[in-house]
Amino acid sequence: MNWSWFHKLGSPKWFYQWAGRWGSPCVYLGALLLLIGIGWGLGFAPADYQQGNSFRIIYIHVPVAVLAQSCYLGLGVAGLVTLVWQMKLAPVFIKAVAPIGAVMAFIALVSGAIWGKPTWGTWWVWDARLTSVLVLFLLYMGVIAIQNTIEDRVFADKAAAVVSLVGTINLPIIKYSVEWWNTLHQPATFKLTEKPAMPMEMWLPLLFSALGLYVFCAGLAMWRMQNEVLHRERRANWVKKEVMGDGV
Amino acid sequence: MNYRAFLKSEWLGLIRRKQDTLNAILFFVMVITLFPLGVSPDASFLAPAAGGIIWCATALSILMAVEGMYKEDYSDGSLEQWLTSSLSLSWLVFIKTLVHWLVVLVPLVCILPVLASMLFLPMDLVGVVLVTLLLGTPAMFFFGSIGAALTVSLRRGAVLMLLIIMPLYIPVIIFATGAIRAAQLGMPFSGQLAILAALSLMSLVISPVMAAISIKASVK
Amino acid sequence: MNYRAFLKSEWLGLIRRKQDTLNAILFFVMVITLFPLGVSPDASFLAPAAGGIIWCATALSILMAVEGMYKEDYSDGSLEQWLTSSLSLSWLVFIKTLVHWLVVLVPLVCILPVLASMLFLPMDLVGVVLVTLLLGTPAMFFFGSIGAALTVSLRRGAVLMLLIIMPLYIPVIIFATGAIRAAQLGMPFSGQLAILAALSLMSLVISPVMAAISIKASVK
Amino acid sequence: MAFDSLSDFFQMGTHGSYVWSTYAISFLALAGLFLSTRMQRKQLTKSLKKRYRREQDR
Amino acid sequence: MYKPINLQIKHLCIERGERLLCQKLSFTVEGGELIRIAGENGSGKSSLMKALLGWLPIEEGTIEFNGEDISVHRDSLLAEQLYIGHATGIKDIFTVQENLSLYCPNSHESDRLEALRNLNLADFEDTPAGDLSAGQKRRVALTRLWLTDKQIWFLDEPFTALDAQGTLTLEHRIKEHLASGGAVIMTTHQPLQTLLPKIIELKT
Amino acid sequence: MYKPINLQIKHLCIERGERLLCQKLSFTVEGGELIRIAGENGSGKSSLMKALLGWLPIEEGTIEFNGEDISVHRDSLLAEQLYIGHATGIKDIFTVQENLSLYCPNSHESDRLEALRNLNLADFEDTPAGDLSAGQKRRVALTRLWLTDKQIWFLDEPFTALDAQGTLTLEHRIKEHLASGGAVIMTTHQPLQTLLPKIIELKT
Ligand code: HEM
Ligand SMILES: Nc1ncnc2c1ncn2[C@@H]1O[C@H](COP(=O)(O)OP(=O)(O)OP(=O)(O)O)[C@@H](O)[C@H]1O
Ligand SMILES: Nc1ncnc2c1ncn2[C@@H]1O[C@H](COP(=O)(O)OP(=O)(O)OP(=O)(O)O)[C@@H](O)[C@H]1O
Ligand SMILES: [Mg+2]
Ligand SMILES: [Mg+2]
Repeated sequence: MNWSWFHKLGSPKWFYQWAGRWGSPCVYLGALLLLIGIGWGLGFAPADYQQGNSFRIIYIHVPVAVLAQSCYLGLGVAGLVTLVWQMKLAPVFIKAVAPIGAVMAFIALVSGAIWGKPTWGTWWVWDARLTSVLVLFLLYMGVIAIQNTIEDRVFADKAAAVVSLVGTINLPIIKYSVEWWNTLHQPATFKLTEKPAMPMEMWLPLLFSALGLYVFCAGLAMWRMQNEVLHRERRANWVKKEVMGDGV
Repeated sequence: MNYRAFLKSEWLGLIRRKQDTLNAILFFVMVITLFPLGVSPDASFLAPAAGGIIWCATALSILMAVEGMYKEDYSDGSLEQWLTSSLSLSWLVFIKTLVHWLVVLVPLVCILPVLASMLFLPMDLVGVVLVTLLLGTPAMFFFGSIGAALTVSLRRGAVLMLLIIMPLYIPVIIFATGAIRAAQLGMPFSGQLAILAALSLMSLVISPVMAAISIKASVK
Repeated sequence: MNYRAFLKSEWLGLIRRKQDTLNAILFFVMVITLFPLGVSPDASFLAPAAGGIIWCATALSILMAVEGMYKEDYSDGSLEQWLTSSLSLSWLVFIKTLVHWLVVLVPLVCILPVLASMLFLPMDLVGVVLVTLLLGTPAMFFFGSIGAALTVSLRRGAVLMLLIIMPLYIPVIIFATGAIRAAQLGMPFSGQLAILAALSLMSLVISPVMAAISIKASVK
Repeated sequence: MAFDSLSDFFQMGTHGSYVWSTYAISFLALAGLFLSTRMQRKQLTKSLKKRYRREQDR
Repeated sequence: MYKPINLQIKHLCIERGERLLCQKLSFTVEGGELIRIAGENGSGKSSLMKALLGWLPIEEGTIEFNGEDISVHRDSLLAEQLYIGHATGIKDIFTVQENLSLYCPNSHESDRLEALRNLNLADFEDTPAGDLSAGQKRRVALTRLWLTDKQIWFLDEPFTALDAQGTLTLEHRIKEHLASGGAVIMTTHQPLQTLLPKIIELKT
Repeated sequence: MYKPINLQIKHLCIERGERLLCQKLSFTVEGGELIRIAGENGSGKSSLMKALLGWLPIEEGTIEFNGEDISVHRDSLLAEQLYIGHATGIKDIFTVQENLSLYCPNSHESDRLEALRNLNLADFEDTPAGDLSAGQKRRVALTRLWLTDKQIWFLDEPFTALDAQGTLTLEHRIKEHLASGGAVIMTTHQPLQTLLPKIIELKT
């Protein structure tokens, strides 16, 4: 197998150019897909027979919840890579993606809370999923806070890596513990309703919006990583050329 | 410097200072007495909630005890000395955390029966609470140690510390109180205890390594 | 140094550091989330206990915010500078405590509604809780300030003093939660509020003097 | 279209306010993320340019 | 120019733990005088200074400022004194500029810049003091000497961590202050380059 | 007598914040040599020392100990180094005796007494370090130099707060160490009385 791509990935310059090629298409294509999915879901999917129209929140809620989790997984991997292989781009990834993940977790919380009002009659219950998303949000805040508080870059990177990694190990434990705790005490009515498999016309728009959000966030991540790379490599010659080059 | 001398000095420091320890204990007592005062002094409210209250108090006081664990060592230059010695930083962290655990836990365990009876916890449950404490608190200390190490060099970085540690404490509290509740209902609870023990073991392994990385990064 | 510069620097310090403040708030949030997790997530348990839980959390986080209030000033020599300046130590203490109160209380009040609803506290009681917080917390800060001043230089022994300060918190908590409970039952509660206000006023007068004396004694 | 009229679409039965506020908040948050990333780049290039100019002047 | 002053120490004894320091010490400080308290490590120099500032109880003897016993009336001395000790009161989280605003709130912007320039700190105005080297941190504390109008300076080892050029700058400033009628009481273990102090020797 | 050693610094660059310190610095340290890192306040002396100890990342260049790059293998240097910095690691709540037991656990009781006597601390064995004067606290930290068998000493301003007699005692000890084949890397702003160091000058 040819590993040269992997070593190239370690090179900020190569990454910067690669991301320059793929970043914008991803962002705009993702946004388009997302809008299509949401528009479709809002306007054309049939209403749910139990929840009526409030279920339409699903088209933002689920993609965002899924992404919040995926992003954290990414952080954990990047944390491990930072500590073990000390690849230059891994901490850049952590710094760039943590805020994206935090926003996703935040939207998941807010959309879930709003959705809860008509369906459960309350904004918040101490349900397993909700609690674990809340914790996830806290984890993101921890990573962001540590990046922002520590001015020394090397230290900040290490610290953020430690937090991301430990958080990832902990995430399944939290999920499990919370689910277990909740099933002991929560009446089943609070569990997310297990509906029969969704009809196609409900499911397709969801697929679109989920896919769209993924691509959108990937693009954003590339942009943010580019920013970070520029900042970190500001002393390198290629950055100088890059910055001074585009229309002085 | 060698490991034995280090262990002895940590021990001596905690005994000599007393304050940190006593602070943690006092905090513990205070949280527990606040509940009957602030919420309700009824046995019907307190008895079922007792396990939870005790564990919340424990978590908070451990947090207090652990928070500034390395702060003095940072400001008086001891961390630098740890790094220049040829001893393994992970072992030093391990020893220090273990000593802290012992010094806080023993008095806490000693006053537990008194406090438990103030909360109308049935005597036969006190044993269960004790076991959960013994199995669960190491995880809290060791995870806390990571947070403390990460934030030593930050000028009062306790917020971060809380943010980082809180998610790590939640499973411990859930399983511990779960075990107590199961015991209250007469159900088996060895599963929860096993998980608690597993969490503590995991923390024992991860934490010294992670804390050592953080300490190393914060000496500048 | 003059009072304005001092006020400005205290303010700046708290804002710059953020930690203390955020720390207290986070601690507050943490205590409040620990309860549903550790004791019971049921609305039937949480709703009646909410007032008490919020006050316990407040007391604990204030204790935490206030505890190390003068520690940094002691170790970096600022206390000596306060003493050599021709400013009144009592006023400096007063200003510092007041700034701390403001900086902790404002965000705490801001997140209160969210947390209250997570504890299923009825919306009309949130106002009452807020009023008790506004009236009661100054007493906690000012009494706490005495404790912090007493313990700042302490090598041993002053733990006793801490023991004396802590009981001062208890009346505040009793009257505050008493007011909330009365409101819950639809009874009048202005009496309790008046007592809270009186406690705060008393602390406002006593504390700067006492704290100044302790600070003076601890610079050696 | 799952709705009979545009006003139906906006009302979504009784749940309009919930659905629309969710989407409004979500949109704002995502747009914020997007814009902050763009702004970050703009400011970065500006400050880097300033820095390089200053270096050249020296 | 300052008014004439007179600080008179008579038969002073102070105690630290069980140890009696400076037995029956007597000396006078007047405007324009530089007093150097000398003695071995642990002989009680810092303690004597703290006793003069009123932080240590006096076992025996009196301290009079302009004829008034300062254990009775301290205000007139308080208004005139400036102390820089082993710990300087400079806050690590504040920038150099902010530290100065705290300690010298009434000084002009231009004076501050001038003082910072004197001490080679002009480039570090907006650096947090915690990110400075040991000597630079000491310099931040010393900047106050350029910005104050206090008459009596108590300096406990002010040359600590300063390099040769910094030492000279500080000595120069002290000379200026003496010339305008100020008084300086200081301790140091280093030999002074250009100053001629009156020496008070403490025995152990 | 120690074995011969060789610490080689090649083209070293380190960075602090935005500031580039010691550009392309090269020098060698061998057994019996005293290196004095000189330079103004803030020129990067302490930072250089921290880089040698491996606490600051190295931007460029290498450091080799006995031919091995220490960024790869640090253990052999670790086993030989002793560092006393601005903060000494001495704990205020411990007595002098207890501090020594922590840092020199393998030393004999009699050696310790001897070392304390050398530094005029014999009477203070059971005093908490927090109750000592500035110079005495420094002496407690320096006692380690009499009790150690480490070969390479990194001393960051070891003369701080010492009186004249203390300075001479320390210089004497350093001379002994050099004579037996040890190496010392130090910074100080004071002129040395009896030692003849090799000077490494840092420019700002
Ligand atoms: C603050 C409140 C809420 C949070 C934090 C939250 C969080 C989550 C999470 C993490 C997922 C999992 C996504 C995945 O991995 O597949 C999810 C899925 C889902 N949520 Fe929520 N949720 C909340 C409220 C609600 C409410 C009120 C409803 C409706 C009754 C709801 C309905 C759903 C549905 C239908 C799914 C997809 C089911 C599945 O694929 O498993 N959620 N939510
Ligand atoms: N913790 C820190 N964080 C960021 N920058 C620092 C830190 N410590 C020192 N610096 C900067 O690094 C430079 C060199 O500092 P260093 O402490 O190495 O100087 P030094 O030569 O030891 O000076 P001194 O003689 O005052 O001890 C200074 O410009 C200082 O501002
Ligand atoms: N905080 C304290 N508590 C008790 N005793 C103290 C304290 N500080 C100093 N001492 C004792 O008082 C004596 C004098 O200390 P002091 O600090 O005045 O000495 P010094 O002359 O300033 O010495 P140095 O040159 O080392 O600064 C010493 O013997 C010391 O042990
Ligand atoms: Mg002294
Ligand atoms: Mg230095």
